[in-house]
Amino acid sequence: MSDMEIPVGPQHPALKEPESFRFELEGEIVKSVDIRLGYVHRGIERACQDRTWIQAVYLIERICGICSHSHTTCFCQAVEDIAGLEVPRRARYIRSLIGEMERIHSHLLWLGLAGHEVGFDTLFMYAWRDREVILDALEAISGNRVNYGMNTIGGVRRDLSDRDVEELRSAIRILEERAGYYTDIALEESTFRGRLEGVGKITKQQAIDLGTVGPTARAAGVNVDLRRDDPYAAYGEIPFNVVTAEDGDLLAAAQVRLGEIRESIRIMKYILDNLPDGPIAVKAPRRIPPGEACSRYEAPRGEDIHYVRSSGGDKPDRVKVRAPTLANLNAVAESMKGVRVADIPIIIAGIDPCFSCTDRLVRLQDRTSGRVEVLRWQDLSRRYRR
Amino acid sequence: MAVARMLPELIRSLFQRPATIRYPLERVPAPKGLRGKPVCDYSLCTGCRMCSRDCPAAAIEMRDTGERTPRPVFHYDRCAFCGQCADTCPKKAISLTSDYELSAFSKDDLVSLERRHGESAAG
Amino acid sequence: MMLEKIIALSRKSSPWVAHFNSGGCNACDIEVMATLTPRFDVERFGIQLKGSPRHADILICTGPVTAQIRERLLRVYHQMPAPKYIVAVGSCALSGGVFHDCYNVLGGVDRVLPVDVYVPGCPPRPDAIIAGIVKVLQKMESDALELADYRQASAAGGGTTHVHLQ
Amino acid sequence: MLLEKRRLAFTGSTDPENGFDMTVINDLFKILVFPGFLFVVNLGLFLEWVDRKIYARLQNRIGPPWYQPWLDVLKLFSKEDVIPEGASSFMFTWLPVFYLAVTVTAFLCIPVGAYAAVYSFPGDLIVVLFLLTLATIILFLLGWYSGSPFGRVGAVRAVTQFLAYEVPLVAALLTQALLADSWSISLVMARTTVGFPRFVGVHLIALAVALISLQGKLLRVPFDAPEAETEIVAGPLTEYTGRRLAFIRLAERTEMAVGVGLVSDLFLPFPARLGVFGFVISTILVTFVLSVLRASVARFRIEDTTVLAWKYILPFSALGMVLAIIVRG
Ligand code: SF4
Ligand code: SF4
Ligand code: SF4
Ligand code: SF4
Ligand code: SF4
Ligand code: SF4
Ligand code: SF4
Ligand code: SF4
Repeated sequence: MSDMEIPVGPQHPALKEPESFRFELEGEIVKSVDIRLGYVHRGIERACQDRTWIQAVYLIERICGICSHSHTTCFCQAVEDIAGLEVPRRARYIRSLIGEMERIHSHLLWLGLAGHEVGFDTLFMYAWRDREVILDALEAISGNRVNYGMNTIGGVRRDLSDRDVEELRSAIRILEERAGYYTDIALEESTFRGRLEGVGKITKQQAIDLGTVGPTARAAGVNVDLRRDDPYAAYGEIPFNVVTAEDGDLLAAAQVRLGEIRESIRIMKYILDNLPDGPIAVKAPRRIPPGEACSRYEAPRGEDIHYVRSSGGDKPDRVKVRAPTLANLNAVAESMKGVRVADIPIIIAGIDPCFSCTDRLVRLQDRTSGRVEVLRWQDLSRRYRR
Repeated sequence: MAVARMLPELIRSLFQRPATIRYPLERVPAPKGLRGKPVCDYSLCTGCRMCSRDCPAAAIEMRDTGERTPRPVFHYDRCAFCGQCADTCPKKAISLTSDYELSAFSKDDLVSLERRHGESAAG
Repeated sequence: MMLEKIIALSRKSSPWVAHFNSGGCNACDIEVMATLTPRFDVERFGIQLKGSPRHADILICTGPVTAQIRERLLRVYHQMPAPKYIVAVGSCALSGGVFHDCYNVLGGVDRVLPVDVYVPGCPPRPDAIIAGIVKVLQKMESDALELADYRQASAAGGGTTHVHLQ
Repeated sequence: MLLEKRRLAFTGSTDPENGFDMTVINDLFKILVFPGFLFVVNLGLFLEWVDRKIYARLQNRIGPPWYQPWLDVLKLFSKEDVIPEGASSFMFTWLPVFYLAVTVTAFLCIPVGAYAAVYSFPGDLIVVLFLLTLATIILFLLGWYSGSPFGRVGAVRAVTQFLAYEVPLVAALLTQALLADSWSISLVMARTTVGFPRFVGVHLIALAVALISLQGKLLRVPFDAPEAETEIVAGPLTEYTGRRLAFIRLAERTEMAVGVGLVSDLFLPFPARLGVFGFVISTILVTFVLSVLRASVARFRIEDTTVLAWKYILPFSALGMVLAIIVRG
């Protein structure tokens, strides 16, 4: 077969979001890949400057619907840091609780999608069926299945009732059993294993050099986890283990994620048993005093960083987001060299990509004239001033 | 080699009731705190515009309804169902109902007007 | 007439969907995917998610339309064979939602394409999405029947017919 | 065999004067209605429903209503036809029709329970296999001339895979033919039933090989690489719409009916014993097994499919054949 090019995306069944990959093939082997990002670029960071602090929280939440809680927590922590607000202990526990629930839903989602990418739709169906359990619990607590809107500057917006706690405990029982099932049975299915083992492999050194984060890094043996290394919310008081693996392939990534589900369940149990009493928020001022802060958060896919600067107004002066998928994308490009077409979807899915947080404007290329224009932040601000 | 490891579970499913909820006939019970369609009780509202100011999606329009001060009108095609308006309102006039099936053929149907004062107000 | 009725029924009962994210936050997409899963199982209605827009009858759009994706969205739409319908899912796809004033966002899907059913929510629950799809199915059926009426009337050589064609 | 067919054809009439007319009508009826075109198309669609329903239930969901496959096809017939740029319009138009014609013809050689096939003759087994091969080649052409890169990758994969499962499939059927000492499907059918208990071990080996390679033939998980949705959208079918897609779908369902019917006839005792009813029951049984297989494994990479076929399935099928020769003595 002659060489050919296949486009994957922006609309493609393997991708739930628009991104464009062009693969140059030689037979079934990938010769080169050209990644084109930016389809989802909405200009959130710039828009934050047109929002009040409280509005910005909801905008930040919608950077992405999968780790919505991660982004808002990260952002709120930065703002609280600038404003010098002391978040009540109960609020910090609830933030961690929702964070772990989000991790479980996100990892189950990943497991299902991984199944879907390799044609194992049954696993997709089962993983997503069981994911409904955690979504129901989240909905009962926060009022929405996905964008929970739990965070506000200074604490959380909704308290946990006794009934919620009871429901959570029963949800935990189901999840515990199912997480065990997926680890022991589904991951042992050899046709599924065969599609993951040795695929998308990166070494520990590569993982460090490429700056990978989260499960992608941990699967390659890099022992990092912000919850332990730089505790925020309630994590400083909660005992848990960091799950790592050695092989750096997708199977290891799957094992790490499933292990993390079980750790998350442990954390949730601890939180439910040790939930402190007290208020859930402190009142935040409408104007945040001048200052800047950087906040880090261990999102389901890895380290999320927010930088926030205030000039003392009722709107942020600058918000900068570095989300985990961006950090992991290098690893994808690296492990994509020389793979077979069949492995493309699962490798992309391997880092659990969701590009909505990753899209940023780097370069404009006029397709007809080929003229390249690089826009800097100042140019952007000037060009799109309202 | 362990092929078809999930088989026992699959066969069990074959004889179990499906997990499906036959949606239009049955429903997934909506939890009490569901953040559905926000509505405003105009009798409590003082028209202070706080809700409209805090809404992240610019979904609240303050419209003259014939009362002394304008009243909030929700554009559900914009609303992000975040509930901030309800949190903000000093009079607790806004609440989020558990009504979530809002689909419509036209965006015109996605505007709330709780109380109309003559046709001119509606336009 | 019988034939037209059957066609209307078949259109209504076999909607294949393609899903397009024009720049949303993922949450709507996840909820669209969730409608396929055992809890909601839209295959009950004969709905199948198709990878190729050429096979689709309904385009489910999520997310605000960003400047970059516009052209792609149009292309996907033009690839679909008629009759085709569009369901906009999520407040973003309706009007831009929280992204209403972002510089790279053009607004809702209806800025670019004719939308048949709007499903508000951020994101809408999967059942709300199903409710929206059921709505578009009604529209598909009535459109097909209307068209049949129109054909019959004009075949009968009658004078003016007052039928609205979509 | 040919004689038998004539005799069967004449059963409608005793009057030699009218006999000719009656034969034609009778033959036409057989080709177009039962057990020909209409029957096989409906059987194929019915099996599609069985398959989808079982698949859904295995996944703990409800699945489509029984009339779904028919409405799917009807709808496709009522949709707009699009010939994409870069596709060959002649091929694009005629290949789907040809595809259906080939698969339906193949079914004409398959006995439906007590009813002899429309065409039944010594060596019809070979003809069916040949027609099924032709179907795969048409699928390749469908993809190749559709002007889409996905179609091309899919087309090449279809052929690659074809090389992997075709030999085991033929070998498995050959085992049956060897045991029955005939290349005629109806004869194998009759003799298999008689000899069933005696060769049960060999039967089972051949049956297992046949089921797996049939799964490959029909491009179903785990052998669906040529149509792998997440990799190459819909493979050869990516660009097809409307009527053309409907024809392809019908052809694929018919192919399924042919494959499943063939395996039921050759391996299961019911068609010969219980007639049409037994035939339908057997096809449902075979479909059930195929659905469970589809639900419980992940897709193989196309490379792995080939390796798997040559490394495991082929030796296994060869073993069946050798055993058959030994047992027959
Ligand atoms: S990084 Fe991208 S999305 Fe964010 S503000 Fe800059 S240009 Fe906009
Ligand atoms: S995280 Fe990405 S999408 Fe979000 S604002 Fe920053 S650059 Fe834009
Ligand atoms: S955005 Fe931050 S983490 Fe990324 S390269 Fe720049 S300074 Fe480093
Ligand atoms: S990494 Fe993915 S899930 Fe997390 S915020 Fe980014 S897009 Fe969302
Ligand atoms: S928000 Fe408060 S201060 Fe402002 S106008 Fe209303 S009542 Fe007065
Ligand atoms: S719920 Fe949120 S988005 Fe909707 S009107 Fe209220 S504040 Fe605005
Ligand atoms: S905040 Fe409350 S009182 Fe003020 S305008 Fe809105 S609804 Fe009325
Ligand atoms: S409507 Fe809400 S949930 Fe949906 S894509 Fe937009 S921001 Fe995300």
